[in-house]
Amino acid sequence: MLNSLMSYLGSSVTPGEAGNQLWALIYVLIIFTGVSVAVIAMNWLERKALAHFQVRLGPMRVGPHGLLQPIADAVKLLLKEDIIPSEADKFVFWIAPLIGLLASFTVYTVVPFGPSQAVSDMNIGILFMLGVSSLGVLGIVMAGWASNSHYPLIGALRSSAQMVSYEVAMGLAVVSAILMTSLNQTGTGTLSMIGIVQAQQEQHVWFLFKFFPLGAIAFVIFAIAMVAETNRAPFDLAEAESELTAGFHTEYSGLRWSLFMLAEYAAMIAVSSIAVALWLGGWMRPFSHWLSGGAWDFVFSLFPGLTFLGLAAIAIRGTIRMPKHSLFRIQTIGLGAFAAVLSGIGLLLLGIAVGARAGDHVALARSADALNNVYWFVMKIAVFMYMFIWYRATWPRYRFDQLMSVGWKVMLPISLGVLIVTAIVGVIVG
Amino acid sequence: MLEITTFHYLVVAAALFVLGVIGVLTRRNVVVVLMSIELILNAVNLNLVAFSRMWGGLHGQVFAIFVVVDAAAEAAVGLGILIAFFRNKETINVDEIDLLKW
Amino acid sequence: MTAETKNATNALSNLDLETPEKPYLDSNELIINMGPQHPATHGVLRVILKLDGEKVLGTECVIGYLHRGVEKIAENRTYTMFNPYVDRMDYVAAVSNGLGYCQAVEKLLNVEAPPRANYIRVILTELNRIASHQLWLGTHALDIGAMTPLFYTFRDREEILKIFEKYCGARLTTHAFRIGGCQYETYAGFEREVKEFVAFVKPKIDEYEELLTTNRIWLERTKNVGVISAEDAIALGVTGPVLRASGVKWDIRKALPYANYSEFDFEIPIGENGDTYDRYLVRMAEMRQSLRIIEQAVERIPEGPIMAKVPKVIKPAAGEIYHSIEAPKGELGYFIVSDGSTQPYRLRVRPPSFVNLQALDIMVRGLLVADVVAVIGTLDIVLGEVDR
Amino acid sequence: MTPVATPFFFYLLSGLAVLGGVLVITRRNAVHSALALILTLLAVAGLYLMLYAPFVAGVQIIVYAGGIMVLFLFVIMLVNIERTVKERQFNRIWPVGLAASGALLVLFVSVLVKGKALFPERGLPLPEADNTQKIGEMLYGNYMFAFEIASLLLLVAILGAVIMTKKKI
Repeated sequence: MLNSLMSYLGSSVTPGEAGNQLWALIYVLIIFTGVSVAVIAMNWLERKALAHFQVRLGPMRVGPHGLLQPIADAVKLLLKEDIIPSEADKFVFWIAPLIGLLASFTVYTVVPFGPSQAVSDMNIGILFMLGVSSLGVLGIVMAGWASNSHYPLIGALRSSAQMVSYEVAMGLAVVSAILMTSLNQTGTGTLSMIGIVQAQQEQHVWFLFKFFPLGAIAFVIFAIAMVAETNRAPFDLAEAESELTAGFHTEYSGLRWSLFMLAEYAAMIAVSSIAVALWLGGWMRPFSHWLSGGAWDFVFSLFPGLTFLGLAAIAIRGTIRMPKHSLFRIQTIGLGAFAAVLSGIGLLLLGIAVGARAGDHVALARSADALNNVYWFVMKIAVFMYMFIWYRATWPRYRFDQLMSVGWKVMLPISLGVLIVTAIVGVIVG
Repeated sequence: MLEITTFHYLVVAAALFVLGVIGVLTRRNVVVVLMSIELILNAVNLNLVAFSRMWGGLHGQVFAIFVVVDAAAEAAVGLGILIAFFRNKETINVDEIDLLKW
Repeated sequence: MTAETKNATNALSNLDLETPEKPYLDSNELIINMGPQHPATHGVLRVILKLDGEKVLGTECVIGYLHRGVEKIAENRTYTMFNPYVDRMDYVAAVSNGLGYCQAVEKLLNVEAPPRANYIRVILTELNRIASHQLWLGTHALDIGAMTPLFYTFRDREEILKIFEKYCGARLTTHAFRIGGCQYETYAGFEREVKEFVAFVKPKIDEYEELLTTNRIWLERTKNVGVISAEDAIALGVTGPVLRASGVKWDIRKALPYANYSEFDFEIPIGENGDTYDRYLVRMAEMRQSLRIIEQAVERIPEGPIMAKVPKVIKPAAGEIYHSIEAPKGELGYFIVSDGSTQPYRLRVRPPSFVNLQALDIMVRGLLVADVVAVIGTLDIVLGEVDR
Repeated sequence: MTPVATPFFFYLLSGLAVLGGVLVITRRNAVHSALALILTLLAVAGLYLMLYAPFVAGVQIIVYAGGIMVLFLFVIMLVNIERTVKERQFNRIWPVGLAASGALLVLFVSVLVKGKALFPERGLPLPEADNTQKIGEMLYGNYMFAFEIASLLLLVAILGAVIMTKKKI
């Protein structure tokens, strides 16, 4: 058992490729729990960050600084009465959130958290990601239709038109990045997610900076289209609460509603991971080419541990500043324990990094590598997640015709132009 | 269990094809008829890909991609006709579409 | 009446939700009830929208969900007893309502409020105008999808409400004025606090503008949306910032000065196009002008009595009076008929929100659903005042 | 990549595909038909993957399930469907149609039975790793002309669809 587990640690391919079903299952479970936890954390972070943008405090009551608020929300949503409108199409109403959820979670099979940290490395990775994430729109359309009500229907129509339109610009931007992968000796590119990141590794450049500013333009196009694709502000017309009350999920409540939310946030993380893999060098650490060498590798490998220690420091500061009052005793203890757990994880990660540097144990070194890869990938996604919140706090909402004209008349021509110019430059340079 | 051969795929494709033909010939709803046509095209595609695998070439797959393109064009035009028709006669039943000009 | 205006009024009267506007059948014409329970109708307004896809073919407002019979209540209360009721009409600008009512009754009684009372009235009314505009800005921006300005404006509106609370003990429905002047003398440090507030809120208004005025999406959402021409606006009786944004320089504070507005130096901001963006700019400029008025009033506030000689039992002579003031939302008028008793024989309010709401239909025809929300926001209606 | 439980997946996927096909032609409600068709399309995409045609599978998902089916659902929502659900679902000549389809089925069965010997027992495994690259080379090499024609076809289809659905151009 242990041997079969350890045997994979030494290999350098994804478990799907190695045919290691046990590890594939473990990866699936890790990713599933990881994404769920990330969604919960994102929920808390969004409420807190948005609150601070808006000169308020956000959740403060459930747990220290509202840390347990997502759990309270989840319990509340699970216990809520599950209402299906009597005129709704029961089966479609029931299956719609599941389709959305399934689509946004299936995408993670090919997300490359590291050179071997993915469930499977598909030949058509990016195509698969775009295709499956575009299935999410089916869940929205079905939800809007099945509710048998006007607002959800309009929301569903808006959302499907919006997602189909922005997929075009998104796809063209992606193609221009894929084009860059073919600039090597063999002259053949790849659609595999891992292959794309490896191409950036070989060319010593993130595609964001490749053929500056072509890569950057394509990236910006993608970054805008992905906000539209996930129905987030300022493109959140499908659920614009001031116009359509809640859009396609107006009639949903309780668990089903929370499934929609889970799907939406999971989709946000998924599209961000596409952007990270295609333009931001995936799992590569920053300056991996300029600041290369064992010493620099070691310095950067300390980052995961230091991040957790930094979070622990914030938590400890919060613990110290808690009011000294008997009412706050439990909260203080809770926050202290949270700080202890964070610093424990931080120390463990630091230990692994140092141990991998000092000793020459293969499994330890491999896991330190894996930790670093996953860490940088997740940190880059986190930047996008913060941007999503930032957009929401800053911008008004587009109107539907403006959204469409931006998509078709601005983004599509630009992405097409970038694609053509990239191809020309690629032919000249490569 | 049995080894899966090209023959098995052909049986599935034949079944889908016949289902599609039944849909086209018997249903009244134009939308369902168009969907049945998609079924037929899928059956054909499955055949093409299966044969491509059998002969070890990629021509069948390339042809399947062209069929998908054709299906997209057909769906767009077909549904466009359907909407234009619905606006004029407010029906989407095939057997009520019996005038060449209206 | 110009031809254009005639068309507009015809369009208003011809709205029939049953017959389609076009001869052929349309595949996606649908009728939607927006409200009375809707996040963006500012209370309990119900708008029946006839849509072609998302395009608005026609609207019909259904009002009365908040009807409390304020005018009827007035017939059964003495003049003094009715005074607090007016606060419940436009509850975000309660001070203005009270000013209009008190002055109308004073006019009926032939009483003049003393100068110090007038200054206090002007300061509080202008503060209230700022508060009302801040609330409008926050909710309007929220309707268009910008969440954050709401919290900024509410944060700053809080300072105004604190001044109200310190002055008369109430924050929202203040009942600040009495017939003949003011009930309360200003509290110690009133002038200082008002001055501090003016200094505090000036950069804040710049802050709101920073978020919105040059924001690309804001411009796209508000420019050329809900356009109303000056002729249409006058024909419909629209007043206040909505009228001024169409380019008509009509402000009762200047046109028919009441209280002591003629003593102050301020300008009437006007717009050009009569679109949502101009209305936004006009209201932002109005906030600054209000600050100017407050600054001057606080500087010059005289000493003296705050209450004129008013009989204990108010019994105006038989007659009728119409008095209007410039409320934050437009012309707020009170028409009072007295039969010589202690209670009004008839009291009629001319609420600016109610009249402005009539312009909704011609402003949103041909626009999209999202614009309906924006236009309802820009009209700055309060349903308490529409329904009374 | 070693295939996992191939016969099981084959029977599962083809069963789903045929089930979806049956549901497509039998459901009263067109939305349910569309859902069944999506099931069929996804199952067929799975079959493509089993046939080592990942690119075709990807195209199937992205174009069919993500694009065409959304278009179908869109149109179903635009045309008022409530009345058609209550109407007769099959046209008057349905026995003829069924008979013709039955004849076609008999033809297929006879061809399959007679021609079974033609097919080798096992398919030749294709190199999967560069499937996409090979297809790309073929599309822009051998099939260049066909590819351009296809793009022209799509352009014409777009124009046609726009002209027919737009009320006023």
